[in-house]
Amino acid sequence: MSRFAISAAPIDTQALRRALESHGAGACVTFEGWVRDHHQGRAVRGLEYEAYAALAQAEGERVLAEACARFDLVAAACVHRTGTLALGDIAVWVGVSAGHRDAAFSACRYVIDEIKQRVPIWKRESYVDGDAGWIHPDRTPR
Amino acid sequence: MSRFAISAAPIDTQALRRALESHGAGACVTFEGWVRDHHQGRAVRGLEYEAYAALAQAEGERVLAEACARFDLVAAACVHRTGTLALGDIAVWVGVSAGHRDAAFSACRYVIDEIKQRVPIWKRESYVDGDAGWIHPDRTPR
Amino acid sequence: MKIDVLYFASLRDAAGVARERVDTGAADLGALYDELRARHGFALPADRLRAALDGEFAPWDAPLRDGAEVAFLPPVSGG
Amino acid sequence: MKIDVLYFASLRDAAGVARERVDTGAADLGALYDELRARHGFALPADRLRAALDGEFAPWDAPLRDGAEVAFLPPVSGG
Repeated sequence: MSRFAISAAPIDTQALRRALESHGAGACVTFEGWVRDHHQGRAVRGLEYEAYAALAQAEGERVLAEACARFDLVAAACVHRTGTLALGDIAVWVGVSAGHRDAAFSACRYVIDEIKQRVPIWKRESYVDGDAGWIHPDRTPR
Repeated sequence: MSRFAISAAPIDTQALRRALESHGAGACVTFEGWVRDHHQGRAVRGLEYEAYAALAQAEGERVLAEACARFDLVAAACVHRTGTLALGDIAVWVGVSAGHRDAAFSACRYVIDEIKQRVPIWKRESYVDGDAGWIHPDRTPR
Repeated sequence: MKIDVLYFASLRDAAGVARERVDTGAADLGALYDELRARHGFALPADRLRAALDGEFAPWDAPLRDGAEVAFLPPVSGG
Repeated sequence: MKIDVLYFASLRDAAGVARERVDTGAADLGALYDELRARHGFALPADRLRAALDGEFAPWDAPLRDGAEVAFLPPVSGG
């Protein structure tokens, strides 16, 4: 079982976590990305996320399918927010369950790393000084 | 902030997770150990955990303090159950928050690995076939 | 031929629209981006972008056809 | 001297009690375990255990004193 979603509403982590449950699973690892009050030395006031929804959905599903193929998982899920977020809000949630913790940790890390590299979602940071801008990390596209 | 506890009651993961929150944190990783329906090929019916409470508390606190010293964390917590557990119950919960995900993943993994190696807590498995026994893994004590 | 072009993030801000229909003779995605970059003054060179054609990632030399939907994707920053 | 000894998990099952007060002349934790292992028939050799003295881990050659609390800890299996 794997599920990816883009959500304009706050992420219901409890419901997502329950969907990972199975009596065959002994380990559950979750990752939450939170809106932090600073980025590269600047004081952040809030964020906005925009997605190319159709392609983000397809690419997010591919990432989860890859995780299920590479690691011995019971279930995996990921939800990414769009829209306006305040400090402390959950921007992204990843959860996996597995028989053993090695697979659970590795898969959870794999999913968030790939999501951040590949899924067409963009962050616009608003700073306390009134400035704002889209974040386009300077790395070679893959 | 770090907190370790031994609990005879079910673990309130939501309250523990909220206690990790901080506007300075951008990443939160949690690990849950669940009671699995099989172990080394045998069908498991349920578990019982027993702790040497005073020493488990001291050793658990040491593990969390080590994690805070080794990794750049905002907060860390761990709770381990004692008593009788059913399939699917949470046996142990570890949660950490940090500025960045590298530290959060590494610290969460460190805590659960050390807890399992060092903290004086013992598991007694009950099997579907009616047998039961204490689990004493055959590894060199450290 | 007519191509629907989607813009996101800083490209959307620079183009002033999230979507536009362009009439072009560009042979492939790369040529179309060059044309639109000149028109809108996009700061990002093609080698920092990925391109998508009809909802899937596509190489820069993918040929265009009338009615296609194209997106130029700045470096992503989700998560 | 009198020593309070705590037993856990399989050692508790074998001893039949969770705690007992023993009167011993054992010089250190190792000698005390040997004595109690012979009495109760513990299956686990000392090299698979850790010992604790007054609530903290202690080496096998730690000396005993009257009134001490000692625990012999089988390989742990929490998590």
